[in-house]
Amino acid sequence: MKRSLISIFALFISAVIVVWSVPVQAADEIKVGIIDTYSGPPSSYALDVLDGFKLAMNKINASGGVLGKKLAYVTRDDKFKVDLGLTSAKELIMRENVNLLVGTINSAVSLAVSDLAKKEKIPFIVTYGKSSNITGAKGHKFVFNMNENTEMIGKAAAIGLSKRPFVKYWIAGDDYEYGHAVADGVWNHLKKIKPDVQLMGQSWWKVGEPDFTPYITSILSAKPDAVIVATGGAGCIPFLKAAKNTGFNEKIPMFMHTATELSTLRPLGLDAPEGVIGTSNYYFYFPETDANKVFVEEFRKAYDRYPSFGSLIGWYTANFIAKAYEKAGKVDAEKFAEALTGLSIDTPIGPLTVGKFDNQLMLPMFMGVTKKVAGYDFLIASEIMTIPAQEIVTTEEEVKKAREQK
Amino acid sequence: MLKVNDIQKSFDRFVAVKRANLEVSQGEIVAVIGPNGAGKSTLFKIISGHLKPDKGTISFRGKDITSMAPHQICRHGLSLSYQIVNIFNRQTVFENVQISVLSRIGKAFDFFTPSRNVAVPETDEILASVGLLGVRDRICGSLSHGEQKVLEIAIALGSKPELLILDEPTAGMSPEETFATISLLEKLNKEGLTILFCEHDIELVFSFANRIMVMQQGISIIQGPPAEVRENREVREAYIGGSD
Amino acid sequence: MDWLSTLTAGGLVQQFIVGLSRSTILFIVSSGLSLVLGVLRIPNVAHGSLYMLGAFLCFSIASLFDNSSMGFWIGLALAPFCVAFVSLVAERTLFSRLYDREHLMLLLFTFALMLLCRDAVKIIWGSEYRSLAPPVALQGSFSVFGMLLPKYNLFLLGLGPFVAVGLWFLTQKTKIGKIARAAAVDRDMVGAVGINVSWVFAFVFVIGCFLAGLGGALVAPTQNINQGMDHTLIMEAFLIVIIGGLGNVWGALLGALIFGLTDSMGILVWPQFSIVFPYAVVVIVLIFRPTGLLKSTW
Amino acid sequence: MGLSRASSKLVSLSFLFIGLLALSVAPLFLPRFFIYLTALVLLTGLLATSLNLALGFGGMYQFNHSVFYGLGAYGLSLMLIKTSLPPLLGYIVGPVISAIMALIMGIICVRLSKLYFGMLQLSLGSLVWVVIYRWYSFTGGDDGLHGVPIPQLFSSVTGSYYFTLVVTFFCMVILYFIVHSPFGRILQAIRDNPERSASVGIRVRLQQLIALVIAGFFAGVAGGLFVTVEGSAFPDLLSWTLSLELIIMCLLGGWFTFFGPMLGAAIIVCLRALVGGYTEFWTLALAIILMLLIYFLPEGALGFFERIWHGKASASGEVK
Repeated sequence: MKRSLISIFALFISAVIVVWSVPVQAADEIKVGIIDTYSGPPSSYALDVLDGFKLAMNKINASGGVLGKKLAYVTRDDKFKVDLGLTSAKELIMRENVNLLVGTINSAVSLAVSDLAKKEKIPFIVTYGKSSNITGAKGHKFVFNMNENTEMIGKAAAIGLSKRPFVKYWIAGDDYEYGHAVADGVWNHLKKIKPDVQLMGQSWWKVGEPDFTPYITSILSAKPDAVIVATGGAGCIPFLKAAKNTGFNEKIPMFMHTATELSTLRPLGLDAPEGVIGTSNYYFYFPETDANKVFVEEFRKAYDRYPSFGSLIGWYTANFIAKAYEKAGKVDAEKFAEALTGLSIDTPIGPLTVGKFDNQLMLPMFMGVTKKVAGYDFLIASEIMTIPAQEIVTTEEEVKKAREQK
Repeated sequence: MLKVNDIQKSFDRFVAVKRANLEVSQGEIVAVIGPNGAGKSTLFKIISGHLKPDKGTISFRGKDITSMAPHQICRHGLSLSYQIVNIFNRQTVFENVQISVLSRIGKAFDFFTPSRNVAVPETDEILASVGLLGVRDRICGSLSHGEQKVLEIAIALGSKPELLILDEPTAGMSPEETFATISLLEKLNKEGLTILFCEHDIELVFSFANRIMVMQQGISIIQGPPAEVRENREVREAYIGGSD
Repeated sequence: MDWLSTLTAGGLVQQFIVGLSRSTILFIVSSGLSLVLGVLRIPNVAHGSLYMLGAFLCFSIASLFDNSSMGFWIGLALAPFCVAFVSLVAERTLFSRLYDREHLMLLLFTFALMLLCRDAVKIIWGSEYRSLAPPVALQGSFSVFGMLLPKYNLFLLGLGPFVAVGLWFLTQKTKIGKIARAAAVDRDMVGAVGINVSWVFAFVFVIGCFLAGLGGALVAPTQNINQGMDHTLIMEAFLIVIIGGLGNVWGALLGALIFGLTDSMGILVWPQFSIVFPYAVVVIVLIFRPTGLLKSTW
Repeated sequence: MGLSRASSKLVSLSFLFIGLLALSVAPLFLPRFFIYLTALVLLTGLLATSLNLALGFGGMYQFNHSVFYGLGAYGLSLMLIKTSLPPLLGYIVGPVISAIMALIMGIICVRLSKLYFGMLQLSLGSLVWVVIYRWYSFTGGDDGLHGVPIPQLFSSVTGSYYFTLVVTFFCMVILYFIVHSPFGRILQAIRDNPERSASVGIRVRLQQLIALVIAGFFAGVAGGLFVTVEGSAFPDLLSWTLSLELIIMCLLGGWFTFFGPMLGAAIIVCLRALVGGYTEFWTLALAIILMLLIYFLPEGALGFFERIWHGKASASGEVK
């Protein structure tokens, strides 16, 4: 026992000494702590966000920075794990003394860090977490969402689908919060707009399901008019691939939220199925405005690839941060949060405003259909229909109701 | 005291014990002999509950113990010492015996007394009686083979049995160790312990046992005092005079 | 409960066939795992990583040939051998010294290998999803009596029996198979009669890993190839081996059939809770047959 | 011999005392992040120690220990969120739920040996995980429960640290007594030789079952502490990869020693928090550590030190 205690001590104390070195804090810096998943499959999304952020940050710093200070960032990898995300967030706040937190593609991490941000009074800007609870039921003064949320997806998809002739639907999706939230959102709103729709049945598979063939064949034997597929980022690609392999997309039309996004279609190359209906908040080829062309040009010059929606999120997140600090007039968490609420900036997809009641960014949605087009080695969206932000954002009453239910 | 009736046991197609009968009375020293593969070890494992017989019954002091689990049989006062050394390798000699004592005195679910203070005199007494007190605090993996065999017996004694079953207690021992072990067993028998054992060393068996049972190919062919067994023609042919 | 009315005989058959083709893959992979478990006594957690490696290698080889159909066939043929070679190196350098360790140690050691493989894959192929198209001849589906039967799944289904017969031949008819089976029962005995057990073990290990690589290469066109592949598969493969009986190759076949079919039938009958089925089956089997359905070599 | 034993005991006790003293004044000197990290180390250490009761001392392949950890965390969180019962009751309710689950799973698993035991436990644990993961209305599904209303007193970093320190200390004392009690000795006997244990009258299955329940209970306590420190409970807490990490902690520290798992937890948690956030190749580091360990230090770090110490003792006094 004696020896064991001594050795525990020796090791623990030496470990503490080794890691003692507190990072040096430059005084003329605004430090952004970015927590995201930089390993495993979701990392491609996280890296898009980071590249967009860097692009905008470099530009801001080149033109004099914010309030005379430079923007800087540090990243931490949460490995898609809540506990690691929380530890990293605490480390960033307590040890790195960051001014604000940005990040996380994982909604569970977003919610956990949001709770911490509330306690520590540090602004937290969610970049890729899509749960509507982040700014809805669990929203608070210091949390902001720069991404579309499941409620918005539901409303947008319902509006788009109601214009199509389908009546009998089947719902299939990833068996987790995001999948169910999207499915419920689409279905409830669709039912409201077009009361004669019928739900024939549902299939739910576990997250990371490797083989979708049995699910697809079982849906095929039910013969619905259309299928609403509610898969999250990781599930989209294999599902689309299975749909192509089995010829599913030729038999039954299907809607999938991110199906037309670049991050989904690029890895599939020309193996992606055609004719899939999808919504997205951004295409590098749409809207065909000058601002978008400039952004795509700059992004391609810096990283030699097309920007995805993630890249745009990163880009405007950095711009929002800069603008909010300027509006606040000083580097102060409370003032920053107040300034960011209701703030508007110009972006490649037009002016965007952070919601006044819930701190949710009001984003328009584009619905398109996948198609092979000469000149690209992946599929792109065609027949694009714009659903304006006003029609899909959460209303003040809805936010109030969600928060009261807590 | 112990009554074994028509026990049968087979593994897959191989019949290890075909028809075994055995009776042991209080205070006796009974030996089971027979050539290799006669089914002696299997019989002992059936009696101690480690194997379930296909057929037959075993009763111990009037109680049917045929379908009991090993630990229940042990609690009825029947203890087995193994042929191949089967001890708690990672523990000290003292702890090996203490485990058995703790289990007997019902301390298995005592969570808060430091175990080095429990059952010390009883354990030391057993160690002293078998002559292992000198190596009390050694990790038993480091003992000699003979010492480990004695420790086997000591562990069995820890549960204070009325009937001690020994599977080849002197196998692999030097002559001196064998002699010491036999005198230890004789001493224990004088103190009232009934002993059932099997052994290869025929001379030893005939000089030491009160009664002998002979097994051949899974069948108990005769049971009786040494002289009677020695006279038996069947035994002579099959075992003593014949094979080996 | 509208969906019940949509259940048709055709749908059932279709689902059954798809389930069987999935069982084929599970069988190929878990029989390899079972072989290694039975003969070498290594609970090889890294088996899933070799499966993943097989898929990635098949992808890379195919992309050397511009993702043509020929490229896929070459990849399918070569990838398992590459995996087998990697495993041979691993066996000779890493495992051969650890055979007499406790199972838990071996399990943890292979877990470390699994982590290592995952990072190696990340370094070599990056963390993006990879995708490989099936050869043109096997794309799409057959329509038979209104059933939609994916061609690739039928191809897998046709392949299963060959692998099973091949394994049967290898373990029952060849000399090395017989030695391996004897070694599974009593290692020392085989060593005592003058056979170099070490090389027999190496051979069995390599065969097992070859099967993992083959499974990986075969699934490459049906799913996305990514770093998470090993994780899901290894759990399923272990459960299959456990319900089949540790080390029993035929148990792996039985287990794979049960697992694959309950999975696909569960999806048809009770889609909302299909996630629970396989685990529930394993629990039920183990409650009633604690050491698996068939005789274990342990 | 007696004298040196007494003095060695004195030395250990004084070390323990100094250690406790250092830990209890640490918040005065250490930056906040390290206080938080130490709390995390302590509770993970308690969790690993509870696992080691089943794994190292009981010899049972407890492959899904984190299930009990997660249940303890969820038990406490749900009680705090959904009911208005006194909060401290939750610290009993959580562990009791874990212990009950350990009992149920134990009854099913305990008759199997080694790898079968581990695998059955893994599948049963997966079922529990699925229920937690899917039951959105009650457990919050895969998003988990966040912003658990921890009593004011322990909700700050320092408050939760002291609470963790006190609870961990008492639990470790209890576990120490259990391991060194007759119960613990017999448990170790079963680990070393179950057959022989049965033949000296030990009820092997019952003994193992009780050990599993105790281990489950203390894992639940650790789960409650986690919620106190982090304010969240989520399905990751029940995942089998966490369970494997716990086994690595036990192995790293040495699973035949009492304090080994605590040391292993300290090393892994610190490495994970400080290296894991920076590099994406943290698992690579873990893998290499694990492989080296298995090759060169199969008894773990503490086991190695103790063997050296033992070796010296036997060289001077006794025959090897």
